[in-house]
Amino acid sequence: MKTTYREAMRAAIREAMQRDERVFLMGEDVGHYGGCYAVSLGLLEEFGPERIRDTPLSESAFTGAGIGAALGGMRPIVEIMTVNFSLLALDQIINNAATLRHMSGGQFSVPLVIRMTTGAGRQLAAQHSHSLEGWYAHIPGLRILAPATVADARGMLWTALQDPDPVLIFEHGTLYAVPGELDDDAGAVDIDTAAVRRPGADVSLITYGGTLPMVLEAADRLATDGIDAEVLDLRTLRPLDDAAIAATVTKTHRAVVVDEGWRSGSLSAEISARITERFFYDLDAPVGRVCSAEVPIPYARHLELAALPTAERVVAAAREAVHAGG
Amino acid sequence: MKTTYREAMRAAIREAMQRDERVFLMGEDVGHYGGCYAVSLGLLEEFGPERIRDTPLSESAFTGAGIGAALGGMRPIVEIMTVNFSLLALDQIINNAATLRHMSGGQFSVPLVIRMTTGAGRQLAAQHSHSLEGWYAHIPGLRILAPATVADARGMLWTALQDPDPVLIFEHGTLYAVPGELDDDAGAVDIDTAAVRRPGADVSLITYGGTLPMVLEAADRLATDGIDAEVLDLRTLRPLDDAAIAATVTKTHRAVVVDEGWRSGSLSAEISARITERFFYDLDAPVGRVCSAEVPIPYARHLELAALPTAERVVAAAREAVHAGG
Amino acid sequence: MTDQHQAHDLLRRMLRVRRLEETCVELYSATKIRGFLHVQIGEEAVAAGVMSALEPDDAVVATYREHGHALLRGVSADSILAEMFGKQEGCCRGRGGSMHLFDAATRFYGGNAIVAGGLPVAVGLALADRMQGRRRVTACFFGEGAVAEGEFHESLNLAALWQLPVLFVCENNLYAMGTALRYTESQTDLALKAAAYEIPAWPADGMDALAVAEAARRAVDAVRSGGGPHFLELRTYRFRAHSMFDPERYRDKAEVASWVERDPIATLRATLQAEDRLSEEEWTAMQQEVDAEMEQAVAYAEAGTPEPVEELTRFLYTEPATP
Amino acid sequence: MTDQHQAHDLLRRMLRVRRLEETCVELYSATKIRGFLHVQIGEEAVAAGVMSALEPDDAVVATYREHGHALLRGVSADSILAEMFGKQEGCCRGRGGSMHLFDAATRFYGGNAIVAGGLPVAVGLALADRMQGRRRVTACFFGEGAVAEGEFHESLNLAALWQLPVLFVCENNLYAMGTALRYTESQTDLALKAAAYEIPAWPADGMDALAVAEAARRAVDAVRSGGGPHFLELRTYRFRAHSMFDPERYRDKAEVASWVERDPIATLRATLQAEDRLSEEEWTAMQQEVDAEMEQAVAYAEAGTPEPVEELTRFLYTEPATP
Ligand SMILES: Cc1ncc(C[n+]2csc(CCOP(=O)(O)OP(=O)(O)O)c2C)c(N)n1
Ligand SMILES: Cc1ncc(C[n+]2csc(CCOP(=O)(O)OP(=O)(O)O)c2C)c(N)n1
Ligand SMILES: [Mg+2]
Ligand SMILES: [Mg+2]
Repeated sequence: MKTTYREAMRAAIREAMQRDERVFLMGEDVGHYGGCYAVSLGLLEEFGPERIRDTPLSESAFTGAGIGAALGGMRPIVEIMTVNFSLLALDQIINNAATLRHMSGGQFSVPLVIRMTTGAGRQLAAQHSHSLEGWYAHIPGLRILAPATVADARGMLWTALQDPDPVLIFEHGTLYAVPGELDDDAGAVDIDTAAVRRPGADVSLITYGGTLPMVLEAADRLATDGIDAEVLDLRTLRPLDDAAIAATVTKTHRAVVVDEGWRSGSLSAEISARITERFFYDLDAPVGRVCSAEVPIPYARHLELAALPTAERVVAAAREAVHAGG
Repeated sequence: MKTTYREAMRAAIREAMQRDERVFLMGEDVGHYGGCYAVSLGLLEEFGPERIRDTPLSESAFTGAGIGAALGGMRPIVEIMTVNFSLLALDQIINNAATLRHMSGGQFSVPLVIRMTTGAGRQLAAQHSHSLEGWYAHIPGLRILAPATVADARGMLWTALQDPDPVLIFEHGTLYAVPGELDDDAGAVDIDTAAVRRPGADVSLITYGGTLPMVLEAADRLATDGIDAEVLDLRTLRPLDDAAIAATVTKTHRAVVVDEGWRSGSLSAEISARITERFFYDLDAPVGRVCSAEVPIPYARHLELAALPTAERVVAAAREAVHAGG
Repeated sequence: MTDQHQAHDLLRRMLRVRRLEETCVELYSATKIRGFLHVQIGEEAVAAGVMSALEPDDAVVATYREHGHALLRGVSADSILAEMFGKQEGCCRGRGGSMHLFDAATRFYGGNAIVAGGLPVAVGLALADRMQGRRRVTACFFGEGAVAEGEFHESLNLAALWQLPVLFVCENNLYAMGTALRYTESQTDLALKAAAYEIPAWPADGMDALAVAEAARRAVDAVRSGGGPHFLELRTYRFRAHSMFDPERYRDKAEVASWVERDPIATLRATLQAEDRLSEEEWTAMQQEVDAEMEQAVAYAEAGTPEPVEELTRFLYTEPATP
Repeated sequence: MTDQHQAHDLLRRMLRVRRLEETCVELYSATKIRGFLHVQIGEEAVAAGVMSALEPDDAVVATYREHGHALLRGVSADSILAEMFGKQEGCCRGRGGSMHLFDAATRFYGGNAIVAGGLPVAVGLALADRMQGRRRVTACFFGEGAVAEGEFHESLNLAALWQLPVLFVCENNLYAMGTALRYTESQTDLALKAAAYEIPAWPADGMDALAVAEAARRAVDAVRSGGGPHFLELRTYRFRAHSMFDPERYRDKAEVASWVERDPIATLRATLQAEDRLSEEEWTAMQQEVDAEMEQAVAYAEAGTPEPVEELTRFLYTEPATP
């Protein structure tokens, strides 16, 4: 079946709503507008305003209400329109959603899913181009997902809803229109493991979410150059799949992490540090990083492109890793 | 002159208020209460309620008002009572304070200083024990300071106020009562460089803020063991003083980063990654990290201690680095 | 419940809170309890009156000044004190401490140390009840300081918009730490704030347990019968410092003394005695009973086991079910 | 300024905004402008009327729907369009785009794409004026959707508490993206919200430039003369979609048509013509003048230089002064 990431996401929500009465979707413009990115288009008509719930512009309150509803036995899907606005709900996420179980000595469960769009690349400028999923991956008590493929867009939500703890799903804005092939009976997928999207022997390109297509393109370019890159899609940013990272690094002995976050303090730093901690003596080159330039993302296309990771920069970093040391 | 970190901070605020009419302090309980941590005690009486301004519990509005006041020609010092509550003001900090200059093509300046208490160690439990300065160090457009000594508590503020861009000062809650010797004419200090607090040859212990006293203690313990540790106090978390990090690492060839943040995605990861990127071939051991356990910090003393970095764990990590490889 | 019965019950409730907190203060001075400790001594009529109006399957959300709320909701003094001792027997196994008491059995949802942080959660609990067709009420307590926070505004609007069964209980003790209400609100009549969201709101004397109980009963009935959120402003006063660190520079002794004259426990006791509805024997017995409860709780907490350090990371995520 | 003069001036202001934005839409369709583009076509009376009441050293804070505000504040169409073309000649050298126009010379502080994110900044600008004893006003524009955000509440309280010279201008166009006001506010009479902070507030017809100008003049005078913050609710309507991506499923064509009948430009023109205060020649001349301005601006923007990529990291921090 031909579909798109957007449609796959919508099919996942629809299926969850059909299978479990406790599931409902709430957020800004999810209903009458049809979803800022048209993910929930048509669902209001199908499920009604009680279960497809338009909220006021009150990120903190409706995210907190999602936490409360989860405590009260529902299975809410909270849509925060974009990661940029999630800052307004961060206190609820970190101090309630992520913390209640531990702080209460295991008494309370917060089976909440929060979805949000992330990333740059559409000339939306400084306040609408953040990639902050790396920040969220810092918070104990959360599970962080970054579906990069149509299959993951289709399959991660249901699994996330089965998790008794809060799960955040980051959907990169440039992916929604990406087409893909999906099995007719495609369904839930695991949310524990990373996936090798392209096997290779010479260097590991480790990435997730919005940058995966670009990294695969870089790998193709490297191949024409005789460099056989393995591409690892992390899929889950917290907890990281250390075993998969270990497998690829011990195979290639060289790694480049590609991450749209601002370089300093991005998730790429954590991955680099972990690899070096565990495989220092196995590495043939220092772990490379390709990240965003450390500026508010500018509007103008040429400036935005200059700020974001590109296939060219990935190719250059991979070459450097392969030719490093000796 | 004998003083404390708290008094040094107060002296710094007083001096700034005296020297520059545009300076004022605003935040919750800075006035009538005397400051949650008594930093501003007596200043209301000295400077009056216009310049020592108690605010409502409205972190976002008064931080944003600080940004506006800075745009309007004042030199505000905004006190956010603790880093935990700064999450409520994060949107203003990231999307306005840090961004306005760049986004406006250099037209606007935000000469704002934001001070806040950070860290754990006082049994304040999950919602009052965050160490999120590493997050703030991720944001381009900000300068992040972490005074760890009485001299820095005394001297960083004035320099920060001279900066035409926003500066955040993180004061660790366990430091306020720390006594220290201060020159009678102690004044402004630089906010660009890291400082070697203890020279050593065998291993570099890199830290900042609240953990500095503990790391110095660990270095003493290591000395009795015949390990000569150098202790680098970062002082400024953004931009990092790469030259100082380079100097110590190329001297000792071994580094352990000590950081009270949760390990995954903490500032320690960035420092580890940077060191490895630049000095991979100079390192005799992988960069070690001693951080907080990845749980909401628990209330009970023994559990809290188990969660935080301790001298014991620093000693163990330093030993491991020294004995690594061969 | 007869009037007399209810009055005795309220008196006993307040006394239990008072003694529990006096015990906490002593234990704090003896360094057996640490961290932040916020007592509500002087404000007991609020929790006593409101809790008396709730049913067992209602929910409660409170603040960091919540020992009394937890106790009167049904959490035992034993497990509250054990929690503050950092023991395994504590209601949160020592992880929460004074500011974070939780209890699933009594639907006591904390214990939140972020001012106004509990309001959105209360709205969500009520939303779940509405969506599942349950006639439960969620009572949400917060101080007047919380009224300035954006979350207050967002939460009241959401609750009113969706007509959710939340009872908002504003504990107006005139100060947020050291900042008086007049320094933080352009409009200090707080019931008017709620009215701006179309929420029925009224003040009551928070030093009079009977008045609080009556106001709460009316409000809870209205909420339970589908009347949407209601708001109570209970005017009260804390006799002690904000926390154990507060030197109380912001208010003078005379002000405190004038409120202490209206001590809710002494007032109710005096009323009942004047009306011959509380004998000296009954009062003595009540005190002894409560003292015994607290002594027993201290002993229990002392005797408890520290939560093992190996359990530090437990409960971060749900443990996989053992098959 | 005579009445006639003022009316012509308002008409010209609105026409300039209309033509600028029609030009933007065309350029967007031709893919010369990208990103999000939000036009205010239909709402021009708001910016025109309010700006006419401000003095040159007042400040303005607006939203992402701010082309008109920038233009009428005095930012040239040239530099606005150059900005949307991503050129160095743009008011932000191509970094901001449509949602982030800034101009220090006219004290135009943006251009904020976070709903309600500008309100605290406006409060701070006014605070600076108050503390420095300047009789300036800060006008802060926001949509009715912003009213639900916590920052709205916090900012109004702070401004009222400190009696700061802020004019809050709520552009009530009935929808926040696709969500109608009745789905987001329990109380839809927005002036009542402001009243809850003790802020004088009144509605005005946002489709009538003369009415807006008059309401704004009264409010600005009151603010400037020390009357503290004031609040205007201007009832208006956007004729076009929320942004270039909006399929407008949430409102029907008849509703839009009924508002288009009240087009603020057509209305004012018709009034003036009916009263013989605007000749056909004057109207034609005005149109030609505005068309020429916009044509010139497009040419200017097209001819501009893309901001060099080497400048990407410039302006992140202040450059050290060259000695
Ligand atoms: C968001 C936030 N800001 C600041 C604090 C610090 N703080 C703790 S209690 C308090 C005062 C709260 O006053 P109020 O809401 O009136 O409750 P009360 O303590 O009087 O019961 C403050 C400022 C906090 N816990 N959370
Ligand atoms: C905090 C935040 N949440 C969500 C959005 C996405 N968003 C952009 S405009 C908008 C609608 C705002 O409506 P309103 O305030 O009425 O202004 P209007 O667009 O009608 O002029 C939304 C939801 C945002 N920019 N900021
Ligand atoms: Mg209070
Ligand atoms: Mg609107």
